[in-house]
Amino acid sequence: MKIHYYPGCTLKEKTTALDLSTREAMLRLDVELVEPEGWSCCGAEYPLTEEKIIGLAAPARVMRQVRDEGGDVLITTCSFCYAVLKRTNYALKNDALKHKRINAFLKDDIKINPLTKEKTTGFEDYNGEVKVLHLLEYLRDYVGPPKIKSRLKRPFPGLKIAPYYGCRLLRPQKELGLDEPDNPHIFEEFLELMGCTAVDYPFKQECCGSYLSVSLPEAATEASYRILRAARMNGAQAVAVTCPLCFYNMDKRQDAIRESFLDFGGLPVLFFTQILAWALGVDKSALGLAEHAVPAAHLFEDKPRAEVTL
Amino acid sequence: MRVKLKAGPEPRKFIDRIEELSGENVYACYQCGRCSAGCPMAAEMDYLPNQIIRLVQMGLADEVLRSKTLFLCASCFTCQSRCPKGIDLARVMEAVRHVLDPKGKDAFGPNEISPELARELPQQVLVALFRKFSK
Amino acid sequence: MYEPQIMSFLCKWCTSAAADLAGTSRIHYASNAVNLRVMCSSRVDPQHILYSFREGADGVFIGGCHPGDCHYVEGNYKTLRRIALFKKMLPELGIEPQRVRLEWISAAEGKKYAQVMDEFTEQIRALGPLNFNEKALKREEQKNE
Amino acid sequence: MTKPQTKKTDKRVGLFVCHCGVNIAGVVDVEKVAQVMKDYPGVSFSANYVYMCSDPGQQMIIDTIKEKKLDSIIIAACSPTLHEKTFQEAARLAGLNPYQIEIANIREQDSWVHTDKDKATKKAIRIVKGHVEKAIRNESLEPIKVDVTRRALVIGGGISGIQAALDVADHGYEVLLVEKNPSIGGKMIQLSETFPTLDCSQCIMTPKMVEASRHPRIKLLTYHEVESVSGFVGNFKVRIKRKPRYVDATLCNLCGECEKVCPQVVPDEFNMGLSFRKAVYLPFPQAVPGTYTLDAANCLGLSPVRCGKCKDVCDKKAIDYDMKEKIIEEDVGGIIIATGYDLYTMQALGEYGGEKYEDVINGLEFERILSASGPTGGVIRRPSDGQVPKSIVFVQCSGSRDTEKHLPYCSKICCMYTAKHSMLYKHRVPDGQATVFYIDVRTGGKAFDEFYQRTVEEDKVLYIRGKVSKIIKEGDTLIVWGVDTLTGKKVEIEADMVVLAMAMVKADGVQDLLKRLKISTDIHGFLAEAHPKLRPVESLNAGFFLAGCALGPKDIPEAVSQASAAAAKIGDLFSQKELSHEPTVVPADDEKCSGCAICITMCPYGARSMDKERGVVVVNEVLCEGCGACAAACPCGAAQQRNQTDEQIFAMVSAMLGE
Repeated sequence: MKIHYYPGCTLKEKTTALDLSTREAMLRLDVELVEPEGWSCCGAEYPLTEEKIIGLAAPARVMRQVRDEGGDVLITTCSFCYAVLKRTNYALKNDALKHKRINAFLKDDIKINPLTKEKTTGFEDYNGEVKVLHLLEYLRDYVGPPKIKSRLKRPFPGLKIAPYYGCRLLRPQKELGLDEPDNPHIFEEFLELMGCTAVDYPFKQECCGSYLSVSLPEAATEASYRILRAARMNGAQAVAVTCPLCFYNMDKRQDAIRESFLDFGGLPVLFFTQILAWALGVDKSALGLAEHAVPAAHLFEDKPRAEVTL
Repeated sequence: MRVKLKAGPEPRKFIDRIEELSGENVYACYQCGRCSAGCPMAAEMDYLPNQIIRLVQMGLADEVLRSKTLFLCASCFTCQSRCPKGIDLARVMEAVRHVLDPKGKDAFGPNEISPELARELPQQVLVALFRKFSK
Repeated sequence: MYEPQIMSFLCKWCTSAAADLAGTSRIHYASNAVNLRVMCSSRVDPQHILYSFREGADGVFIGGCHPGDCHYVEGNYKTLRRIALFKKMLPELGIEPQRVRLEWISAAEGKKYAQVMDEFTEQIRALGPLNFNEKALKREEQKNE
Repeated sequence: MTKPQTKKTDKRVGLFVCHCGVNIAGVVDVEKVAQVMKDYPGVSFSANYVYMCSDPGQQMIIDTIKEKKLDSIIIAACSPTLHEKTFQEAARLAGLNPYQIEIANIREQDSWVHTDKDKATKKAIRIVKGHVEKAIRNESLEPIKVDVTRRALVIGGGISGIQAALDVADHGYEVLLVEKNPSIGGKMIQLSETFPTLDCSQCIMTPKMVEASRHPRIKLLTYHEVESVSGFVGNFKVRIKRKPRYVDATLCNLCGECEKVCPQVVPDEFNMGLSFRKAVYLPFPQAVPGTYTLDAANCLGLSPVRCGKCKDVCDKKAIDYDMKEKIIEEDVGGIIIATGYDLYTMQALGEYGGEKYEDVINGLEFERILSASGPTGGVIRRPSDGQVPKSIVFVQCSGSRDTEKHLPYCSKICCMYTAKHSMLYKHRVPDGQATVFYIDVRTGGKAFDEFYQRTVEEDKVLYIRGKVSKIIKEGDTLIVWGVDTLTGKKVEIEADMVVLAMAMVKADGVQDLLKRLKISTDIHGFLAEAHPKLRPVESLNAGFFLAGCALGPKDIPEAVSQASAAAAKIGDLFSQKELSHEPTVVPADDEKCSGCAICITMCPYGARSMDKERGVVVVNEVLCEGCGACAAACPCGAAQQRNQTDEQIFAMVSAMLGE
């Protein structure tokens, strides 16, 4: 089965681990992921004022393309893309003014066929027809736990993983509707399905510092430290994330964290799709484990080692 | 410091503009402070999130526009998710940033990132950051 | 100046009391409407409205309690549904739906009552006379032709 | 929609136009009105007078009715809300049926709101004409009379229900007090001390409970639930379900042997699950009635084959596994609903740990911990490990005043009980740290603010103005993320225990019953008053009275006042020889009714029902409140409101619009 998939910019260049493991894993669930033709960056941040609505054009265009290719579902794994696409979709469905203005703008968009150089324009209005789903949602609601369970080759018996939701998967709830912002379950359910033990800790929905990691690195360092520390204190052997930026803040910046917070012992950070891919039997080489700053390969052994000293 | 509250339409204009841009009713806020209590960046701020709303309510535009807080908000929506009045404070912050002098200096621009760092950073962080903090 | 005729059906508990309050507060408003007090706005049958048009009304006003405040639990919701449907039918009869107005005016809203009366009178004035019987006659003739 | 014929009527209608000094006459040409109407068909007499409501004015009405043999009169004067009764009484003295009186409002709705004399006079004439047309068609009516069963039902055995039952019984009437739990006492019996006097709740509650159980006119029906109510004010039939207690209350002597041998241990509801009880249990030592109850849901099987230990040890042979559920039927004349409240669920507050943190508790749980009869014998210990907490954080407005996700209203009593909680904590643990997070402290009540000030000044409780965002747990310690909006500092406080001043919400267990009784509630599920100011303890449904927290959050004295007020209303009702009901109801005309039943769905009071044999609708006129919604919906004109028939409305419209 072919399903539309929006990888987003970061997955294409920097965190190929997330992209690669997603594709490999989905193939083992009989799903081939196809990218909408000519997709562009979603803009990363959903525009928050009533006047900067031009930021809705790019994501709307992507979703329109999916619809025009006959797709009704669009999957993402990156939390930023997920939030932008889903919120844009919500706005186009529920805000008549934004719908009108964005469609008026996109109508004269020009598409050029790479082979025939034929130009198409005068597009039909996009009305939010495509359903934007995070891969976690797709796995739960479309593939379903029984099927996934039946395909598991290498579950993780007893591996303690702390799910990290961050901001963009959960808030604002009215527009995203993935789960309860302060009492989410979907990630835990996924991890339990993989045979892991989902670690409950109070920072699963706290912010990692997001883009402040560039403008105010100390703040992001501290925010990420608090998350990792809480996960470790509650017995986690690794943190699982969905977002490349959360990954960057918590994995790539762990050296900085250790420098600032001497008590911190380090903790591997994984993409949830690496867990999925491995459990479904994907080869270790396709997990992109070399991208990790904090070594995580030891967790993907047939008999994973309980602890690794860093 | 003594603040003089101006009468007349001037402060009202600022408040109206913020409400128009953000789509939020800033007068709905009853100053419980829950946004600040849960804000991951509050420790770095000169004015707490609830104080930003308070300053807007009082029409003290200059105070708000000078605040460091505007560029510490990571739009994580924690405040929004717990606000008892359903105010999306991230939108208010964005509205205030929007009102800032458009010709002014970028709060954070591309020049401040070294090429090495730029190579390492995920694209999304750069796009997001410039969207938020640059003109 | 053309003075439209308006028939008002007011619920006893809210809008009629609001009209009384407008009186005690000496708020002046247009004198075009004559009020018929009913126990509840839900007593108003679309027939009463049509009949009013036939008898020369250019506009019909119905006043009830705010949603949730009905003295008879839910009468105003019944009115709301009835009038909404009825207004959809009116164009078929050659009557502008704006000639029927339903408002929730509580016993405390004397000022609102007066404002609505002025507004509605102006609105009907702008629409001009209805001449329901003439129109009906014409329609009959057309049918017969 | 046929035009009504000007009825060939022999009726003699009289018109009296009032000047009301210059109030009417200053704008409306009253002489002209009287003059014009003289010749109007049906009008036999028309006059004007300076003050109709004055004694001479009324005398004039009385004399004229007699002299001119009037069958019906119209007073064109002020609003009917002012003098309708006055004129009806005058007419009655002249031997005229009060339903033959029409008031044409030409003051509030004419002379006071218009300035153009000509227009106002024309409008007055239109108004009067309409009323003449109505009067011509008015019937003489008599109020509908019904008997009263002088016996009351009180639903709910908390403080409100008990007080109401005692008061009604003291008025001299019989009362059935129905409580669904094994004992009366409600929430108040669970409290430790009460603000602002700090008297022991059980000490002031138990005498009331005993009094209720011993009162010769109160029949206590504990472990019973009201199933349904039919009938109408003064004449209700109530079906009550007796839940099997499996212990004969008349035999049980509270020896407690059954409890000792019972192998089944379950959380104790009375102690909010902070301790355990057996499946056969006494809810609390002062329970009324004083009897054990066997909770079938937790018993091994109600059979000697399965267990039977309790039955074996019971000397009095009080235990009976074969006890069955039973429905009893009772007649009552009035009903008081005092079904209380619940607390908002911990689960709904994920940011405060949901139900994950054992040491985050609600106010009622803390009451049990404070109570000398509680699970810790009055020593403040936290649930997780029994340690005495060295630091407690109290969070006000947990779930309250949150329009977005929780409950928009203020729960009213939390400010005071939080002050009490923190004060009592400081009394028991003097070196402990008590911190209260608040948004506002609301202390409107006798000696309330003084009490709050004492908490702060004398007991040194730290009040921080700000709402807690989140509670996390690190090891054994809770960390509370708050803010002090007064200094603009984000604060984090370590606490051994957190007490949430949880919002008060509708009692979940009775919502079905309320629906069955058609008792209206507000959007939050609290009972709706007939009028929030002027009829605060009455339901819109005649014969139902309301008291206590079922109406909304309130403290004990307020609940008790309402209970006494509701009881007084029952007294009003029962003191009448017979009840009279407005006769302006909507009967169904057998001849015209097609049996479509549309009117039945329109009626909010269940006054209309189908006579299946005859295929027509029949009306219980006592239940009909006369709104007329059915009359407007009836497609065949069978439902006509008395003295506001369609014919009357049509005639009024014609007269009011015609020249």
